[in-house]
Amino acid sequence: MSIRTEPMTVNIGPQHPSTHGVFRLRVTFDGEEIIEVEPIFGYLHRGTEKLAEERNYTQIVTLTDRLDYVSSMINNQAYCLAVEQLMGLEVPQRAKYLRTLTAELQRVASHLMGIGFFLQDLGTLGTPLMYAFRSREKILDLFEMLCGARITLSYSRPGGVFFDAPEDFWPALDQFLADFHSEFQELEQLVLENEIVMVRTRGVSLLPLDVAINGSVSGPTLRASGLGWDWRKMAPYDAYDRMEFDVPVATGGDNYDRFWVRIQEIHQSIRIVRQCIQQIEPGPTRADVPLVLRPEPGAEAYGRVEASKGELGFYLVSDGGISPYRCKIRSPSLMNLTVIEHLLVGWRLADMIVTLGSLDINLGEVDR
Amino acid sequence: MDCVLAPDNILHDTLLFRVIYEWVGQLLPCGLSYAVAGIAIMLLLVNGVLLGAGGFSWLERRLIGRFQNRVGPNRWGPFGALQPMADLFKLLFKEDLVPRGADRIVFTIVPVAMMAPVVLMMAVVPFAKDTALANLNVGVLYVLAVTSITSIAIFMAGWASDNRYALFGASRGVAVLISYEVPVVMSLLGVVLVAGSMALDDIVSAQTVPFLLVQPMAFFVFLAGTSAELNRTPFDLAEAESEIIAGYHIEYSGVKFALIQATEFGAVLTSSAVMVTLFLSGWSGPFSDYLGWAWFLLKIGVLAFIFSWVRATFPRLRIDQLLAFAWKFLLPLSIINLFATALEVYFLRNDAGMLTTNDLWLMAGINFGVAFACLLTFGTLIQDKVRPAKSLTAASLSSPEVG
Amino acid sequence: MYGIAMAKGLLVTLKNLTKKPFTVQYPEERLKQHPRFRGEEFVWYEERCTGCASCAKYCPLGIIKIVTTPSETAPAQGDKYKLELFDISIERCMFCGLCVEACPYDALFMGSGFEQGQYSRKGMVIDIDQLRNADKRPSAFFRPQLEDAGYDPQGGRPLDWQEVGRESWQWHEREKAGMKIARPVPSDLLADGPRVDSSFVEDSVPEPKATDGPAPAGDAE
Amino acid sequence: MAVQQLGVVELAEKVGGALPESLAPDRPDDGALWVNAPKIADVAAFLRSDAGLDFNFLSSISAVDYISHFDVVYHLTSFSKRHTALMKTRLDGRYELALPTVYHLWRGADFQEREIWDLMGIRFEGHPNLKRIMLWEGFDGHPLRKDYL
Repeated sequence: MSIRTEPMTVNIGPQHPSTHGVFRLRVTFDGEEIIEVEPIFGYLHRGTEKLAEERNYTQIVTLTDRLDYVSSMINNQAYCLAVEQLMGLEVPQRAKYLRTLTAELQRVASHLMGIGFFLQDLGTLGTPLMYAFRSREKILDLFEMLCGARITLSYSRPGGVFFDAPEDFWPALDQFLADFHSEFQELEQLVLENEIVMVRTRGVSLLPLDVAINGSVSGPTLRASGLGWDWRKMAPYDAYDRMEFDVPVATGGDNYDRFWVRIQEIHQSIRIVRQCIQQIEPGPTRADVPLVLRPEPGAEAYGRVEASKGELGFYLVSDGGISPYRCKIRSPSLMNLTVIEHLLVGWRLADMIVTLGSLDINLGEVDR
Repeated sequence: MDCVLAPDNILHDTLLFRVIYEWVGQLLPCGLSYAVAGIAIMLLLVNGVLLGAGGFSWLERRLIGRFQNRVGPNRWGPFGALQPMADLFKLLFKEDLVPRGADRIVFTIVPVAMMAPVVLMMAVVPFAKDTALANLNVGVLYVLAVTSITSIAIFMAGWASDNRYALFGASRGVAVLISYEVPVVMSLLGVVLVAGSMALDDIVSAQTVPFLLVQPMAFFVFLAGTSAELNRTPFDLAEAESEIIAGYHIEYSGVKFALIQATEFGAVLTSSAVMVTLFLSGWSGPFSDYLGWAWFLLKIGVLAFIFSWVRATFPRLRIDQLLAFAWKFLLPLSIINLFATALEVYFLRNDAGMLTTNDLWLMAGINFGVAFACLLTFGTLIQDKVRPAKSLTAASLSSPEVG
Repeated sequence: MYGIAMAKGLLVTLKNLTKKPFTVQYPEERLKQHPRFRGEEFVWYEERCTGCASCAKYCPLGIIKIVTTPSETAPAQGDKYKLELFDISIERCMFCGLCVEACPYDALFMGSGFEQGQYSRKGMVIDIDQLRNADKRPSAFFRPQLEDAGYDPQGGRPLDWQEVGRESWQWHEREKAGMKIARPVPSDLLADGPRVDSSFVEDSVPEPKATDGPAPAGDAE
Repeated sequence: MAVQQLGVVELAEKVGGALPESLAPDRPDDGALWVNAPKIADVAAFLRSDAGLDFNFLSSISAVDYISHFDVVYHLTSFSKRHTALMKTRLDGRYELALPTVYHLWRGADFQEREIWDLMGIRFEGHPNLKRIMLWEGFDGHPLRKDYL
């Protein structure tokens, strides 16, 4: 006797607690098993690229805040690098260090959020998330000190950073680094080797390296598949050429490895922050640039950084006006979703949520 | 009209019932008085469970708050203790929505069907000396039978809601409940063997040594099984917040949702009560003739704390892992426990078929040994699946070689 | 062995049970805000404002509306416009602070509050009268002179228009030279009574071109 | 060793040798490999498979609307050889624009080509699922074009 079964199509999202925003997946299940996946985007599409064509170069910085809104600092940095490339601007040394430092702090904050929600998706009742937020809040406090905002920072500007750090920033940063160690250790103890986390994530949703590369996957997701490609190492920008750090690589390409790579990257980021504090020297923080920039007509630039989610690129084309003629944003979150079908089909509903968490997408960036 | 309860009446041992029955019996005919006393007791029980559920919901939220290094509800009342009231009133005044495609009748019955077993379970649990509502001689069986109603209620909810998430939740819930019923029953057999009775009162009095020590494996299996049946982390698949949002009760709102929530929190308390009775020697303790209820509540509190603690700490298992856990780990454990206990009882009991306190201590020692051996064996067997994280080797962290 | 890490996890949560919560009970307790905080209540000094509308032009969202007429006394006093309308509709404001950066006269400041919730969108427009009467506790965002004076918008007294400008010292020189250069704190910021700075007009009125086209902020000078 | 951008002369030599008539003459000297639009998939396949080039990673595809024509820009990266390259092609006109897809070479082109179709209105021939991505099916127009206001 055979039981008659029917596939069942379910919309996961756009209103679902674990799709990290307004992502929607139309999933067909056979029981709990996924047999078909169709990602549907655009619920947060704000036309950033079109808006950028009507803003001047400095105003666009505020738009970049809203791409990956948990790592605005890195978005600002990526955009400013592109503009500087476009204009041929030389950035003062101190500004480079400040950017590097803040970008790494932001990477820690972003990864903490990624890890926290990954574990939330695994079904913890928010405990690791709260521990992660405990540290993240302190980073945001530092950012508030630096530039008056916590999320939408607009700290980097073409030609440097908008202002030097206040005097009381440095002791506060030291205090944060001192506290962070034990706080993060607690989080690691809670989850890093937890058996339930292991059985839930090891060997689940495998991403082989060739599929990852072919699918334009970058960032921690790529590194978890076994390739230590990090733009900070490969094409150092700002002060990264003077930083000593390792690139965590895992070879499994499963959910656990993606999680593990993020945890290790936090350690490396803290290492970079410490080096920045040691190496930074007094000096100007912004090149002598006017508020309104006018690059050469026909100039174009592709500025890329290793953002917390992967390769974030800004392709700018100028027509000589005060705003870019075209501003294309290469968002890592969208590109990492290319492999979503490969990752999900054949796994179960519960794995799907965890896999989405392990990709650490940000819908502000996916939809732009 | 002096009504006197016959000694063979099932409710004869229930002091409170008898007092009410005899007092009301002075005014009303005996039959009516019986009914009045019954309803009074029932109201007491239902409201007691609901109140307990409210209290526990506050306690758990406070506890989890502190586990997560935050405060938890603290706005209304001292330490936020009136928060459950606020929640209740909010939910009472909310619109009671029924989805268009839902099966209205079944949909409406569900909250009641879920509430019923929780309340019914309390009927046989002795709160203190001579305070069980009904001292059934098949108390354990009754508890097990009554809890099985939950699975039907869950499936009704999932089916009637006309929602695919609810269906997921329901099918998961039923699978879990059916699977965990087996090891739970098997683990209780050990307890029954040692106590030599199925009446909860007798089990309490048999615990000169708490059965937690005599039957550690049974306790573990029962604890895990109960967690699963209560849908609590790490076994909260049926309502997995991050996956299927609320599972079978996704479509419930207003009063119905309040009832389902109350059931969930109440069920933790009643299950704890059963566990206290079976494994933690119930209401007995120093001065238990007068302070039995205090001991009882204290022990429930300890168990509830453990439930909250576990809930605050662990992630959730996947459905196949959860079922594998039941069939491949808990069931063998409970069978081993049953056989070990049976052999021990067979060899240790005296001519009257009774076990002395010394026998119980001996059994505790043996069973702990068995438990440790089992843990070691099973731990080795599943080591592959949960091997620890890669250590931070130079190879995985060195500057990358791209090839 | 199986369960060790889980037991460790339980210990971690148990340890946190005894710790002091890290959260803040908001209305009663507040986090310390840094002076650079970009808040809602814009601080505007009409005396310093020439109506050049740099802020309006520089706002990425175009939410600042300024209507000016040449004042009758303008030829005598320099090229100041009379402001008729100065609306900031903060319902769309994203607090980027670019308007403050664009202001060449230090007339507009970010505020430091964040509790301007309203029941209707109409209430979210700060008009000129509100701006005039608002509490003058400017945020130190993009205003190094306030930072150097150690001004704290939360705890400090309201500042007068003569006290908030950067005309009495060469801030941009220091901006190029970096933070570490020691520099006397301008004492006039700390003075009690309002003191008219006669050098103001002479120092800070730039070339007339500032009124058309987005004006460079002070650093371009 | 840091990543280098590959010189266009060297690149053009290699590609021109292997695939004659695939390169577009008379294009601005902007460090990009200018390719004839119909040949884009062939050139991409060559760049992907040639052992000395080995561009296995497609960083991004962008389209730029120049009113009289559209440029489509490919940013390529080779992980093994550690170099990048810029490949461009030009489509004249504004209507019925089409370009061969590189979906089958780099799966990463999937969403980007859909996005370009959605927002710029350039059709990619051979793309298996060329639907709108950011906007909904049935949306009128392509908003990133310069004439869309």
